[in-house]
Amino acid sequence: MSLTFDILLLLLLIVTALAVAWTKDLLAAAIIFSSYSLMMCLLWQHRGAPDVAMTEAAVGAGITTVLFLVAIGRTTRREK
Amino acid sequence: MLEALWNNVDYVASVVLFCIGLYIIIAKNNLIKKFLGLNIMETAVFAFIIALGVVDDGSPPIMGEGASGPFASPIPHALVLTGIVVAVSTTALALSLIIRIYRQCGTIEADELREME
Amino acid sequence: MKKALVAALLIIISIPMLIAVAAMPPHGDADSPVHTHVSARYIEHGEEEAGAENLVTGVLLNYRGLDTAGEVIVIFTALMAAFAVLITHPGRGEESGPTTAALDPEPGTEPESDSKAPPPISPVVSFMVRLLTPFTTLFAIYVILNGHVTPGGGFQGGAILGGMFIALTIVLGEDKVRTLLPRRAAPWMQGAAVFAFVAIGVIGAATTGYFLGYPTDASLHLVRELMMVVIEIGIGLGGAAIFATIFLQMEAE
Amino acid sequence: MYTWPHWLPLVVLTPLLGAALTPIVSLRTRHVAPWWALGMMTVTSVAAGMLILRVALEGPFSYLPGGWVRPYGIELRFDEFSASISVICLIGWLAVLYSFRYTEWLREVPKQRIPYYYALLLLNLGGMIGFVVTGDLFNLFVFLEILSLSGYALVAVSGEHIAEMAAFKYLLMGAISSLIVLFSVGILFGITGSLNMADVASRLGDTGSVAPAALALGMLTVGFMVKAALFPVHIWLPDAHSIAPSPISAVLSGLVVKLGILGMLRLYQIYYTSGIIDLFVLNQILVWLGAISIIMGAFFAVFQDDIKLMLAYSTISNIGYIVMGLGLFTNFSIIGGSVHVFNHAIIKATLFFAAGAMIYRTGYRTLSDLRGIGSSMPLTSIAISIGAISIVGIPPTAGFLCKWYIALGAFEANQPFFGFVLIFGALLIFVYYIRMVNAFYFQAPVRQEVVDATEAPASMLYPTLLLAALCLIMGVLGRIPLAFIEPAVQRLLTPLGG
Repeated sequence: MSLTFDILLLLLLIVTALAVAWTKDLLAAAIIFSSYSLMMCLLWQHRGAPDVAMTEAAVGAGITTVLFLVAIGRTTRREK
Repeated sequence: MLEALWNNVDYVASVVLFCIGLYIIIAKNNLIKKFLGLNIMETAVFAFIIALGVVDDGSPPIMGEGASGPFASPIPHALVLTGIVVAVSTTALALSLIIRIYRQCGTIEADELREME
Repeated sequence: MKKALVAALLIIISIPMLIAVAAMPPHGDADSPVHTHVSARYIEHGEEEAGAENLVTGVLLNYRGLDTAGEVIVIFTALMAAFAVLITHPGRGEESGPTTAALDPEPGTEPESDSKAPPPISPVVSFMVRLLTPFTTLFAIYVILNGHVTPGGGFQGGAILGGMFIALTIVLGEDKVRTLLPRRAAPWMQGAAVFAFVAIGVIGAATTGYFLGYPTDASLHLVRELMMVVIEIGIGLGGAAIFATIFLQMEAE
Repeated sequence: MYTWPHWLPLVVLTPLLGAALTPIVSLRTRHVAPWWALGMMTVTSVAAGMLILRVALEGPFSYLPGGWVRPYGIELRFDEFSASISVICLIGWLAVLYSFRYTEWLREVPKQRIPYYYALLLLNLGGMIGFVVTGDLFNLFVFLEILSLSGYALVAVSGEHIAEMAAFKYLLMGAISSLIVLFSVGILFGITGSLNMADVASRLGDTGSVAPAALALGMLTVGFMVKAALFPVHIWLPDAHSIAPSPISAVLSGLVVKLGILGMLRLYQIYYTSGIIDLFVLNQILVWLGAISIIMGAFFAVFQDDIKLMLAYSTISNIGYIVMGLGLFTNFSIIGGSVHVFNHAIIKATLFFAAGAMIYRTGYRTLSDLRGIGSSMPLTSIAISIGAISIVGIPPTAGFLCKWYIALGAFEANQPFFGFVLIFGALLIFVYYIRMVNAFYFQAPVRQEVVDATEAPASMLYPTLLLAALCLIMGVLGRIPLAFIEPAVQRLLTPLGG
């Protein structure tokens, strides 16, 4: 059960990372990146690192995403 | 070899994510996209370091009543905490620069910027 | 074409990396060097030596305190950098001389720059943010103060506080939130983490003879805990102030 | 006096704390900021002097923050290579002084940015000092990040649109290289379970994990190569170093790129002591990359008209000399390379300061515009000429001794080809020097501003002259740093076991 969960999580991480690469809409890419961070946070919680998981949730998925959103708002949403 | 890779599947996933991030940085033209790639790369490195400290059937390194070993190593966790802060600092600076570049040049596509130079 | 080339290059790069990680000590093995060398001592004696039940906090603030001091300086550097890159016109209340930033070519001509007028905030979102603010604050304070016992600590709490700040800015508008960070106090808040670290470090140097040293005597464990809490509060306040300021600065650009 | 143990944390923390206080002291008026930064650098220099005195008298020593013994805590280690903080303090102090007038003059810099400029400069210098004195791999990474982040921002501070693009290019490559460094620190931690450099070195040999150790070595080398701007990964340097304000160019070109080299030296200490991998292949690669950098950097420098761009390319060439010296891996060549780290810092700072003074007075930055400046700014022109002579390596100056030692090393290692590469590179640089002297002294001015120019203000002129004098003095007294570095190199070349 645990191993299945792990493999699933790792595969999902790779899929979301590829999705960030393929998405042309920067706003969508930033949100997908946020979900990637949340999944990473789940993985770390599972690996016995609650401190890091908490930081990643607050900083990686929270603050970093907000900063990206501000930057996209100030510049452009479309990738050419 | 394959068995060793299977045992170290966390490390392998980190390497794959690292390379995906690097691919985004090199192959994509948009500066914000490049930075999303760098963040993926950073997270991959953190995942690698966290995986170093994992112990089978281990619990988080928090002592106190009711806690029983084996405990995961606390050092990688401390390192990654520092690393996450460094990552968000770099991101903040890079995005500030991107905003300024857009202000001055009206584009954030690397090839168009290169033509302007 | 370029993309295929890059992908091929990266596959070539990944092969030695995969070979190397396959030869690493097995993942999760309790006998690997990671678990038998330095961390063995941390896990065995960390609680009484470092004075924190949460060993990660013990490592961060005590064993490897200098790293954390460096970390707060890194984020302070990011703030200074954001100022140095983004300031283009006199800030509020500062010397209101003639503006020197007449550089921007024609900012009005870009199609996307009409984003100046944001869409109105939904009343539901606005209400929820305001409703959650006290609870978020309470949670952040809990996370900061209990960092040495439970998962969390100054930095996590600071990020939560900073995030709350940002949400409030979006809902209430910049001016109301700015009053929380008055101009005279702002630099003190932003540097709080660095100051807390240096102050505790110097106290440690004066009492134990080592920079960032904590009293090891069992009877003084409350003092030690207090010193840690001071650092955590400093990191929390400083982190929150820095995140909020960077956000405001990027918004104001 | 010099045995007071706390000089070591003091030398790291003074500039960093000073930076954190800069926005506060300049709340009332921003004119306090430069004086504050100068004061902080003065304190730092005093502490550095004490430390160097101690290492000269007693040999290497450590400081244990928190009192945790190796390998349980972080160790600050001061050895002969750490004595390079003398150059960091010297050039840092002069750069702050030089900035007094220079930043006020930069039109594109809004005046509100100026306190943050000084804060970033202090952070950059503090980060460098920390990088040099730390004995812990992860701590090394943290200080690397402090100095890199402040470096990126300092490139962008001048506010021209090219500046921000140059800074972004620098940031992207720098951030990737930092990540690579972090990854390999993780690998080393994974196979040894320790982060202390000396402890890693002693444990690495027994682990038997050759493949991960080799990967870590390769990746660390690549990471530090990017920071040092060696040939294939140098592309960020010319733009960043030519567009930054001149005092920052001096700091970046003279000091920051050298930290990549110092990082490599630390790496060599670890790997050579442990003996886990034969470094021969790596050395060969480094020698070749160094040789290509020498030729390529000098070649591009010859064709530049922009004086600061020319100096930036010459930095790549000189990094090539240093790396070639390390890669040849003989006694002479390593000594030559490490002393060139010191000397090139002084020479390049002289050149950038002098070039900055000319740009400050005339507003032009190309050789064709600056023709005939030798008669209107004689002292600055003399300083830039002395710098140029030194960088070519003509005997009585600082550059000669290092290149001589590296060339000796090439012959000692039985690879005379690289000795010739070195001489050829020096000849190429000589061509550019001739061009510069020709333009400054023997051509008629084409710009009115050049004719009307007077010497730069004292806060810019005296640092330039002092450094130019040092270029000459170091040529005569070059034996002092040489004697200083020699025992350290001997220790580096003697593996722990043998």
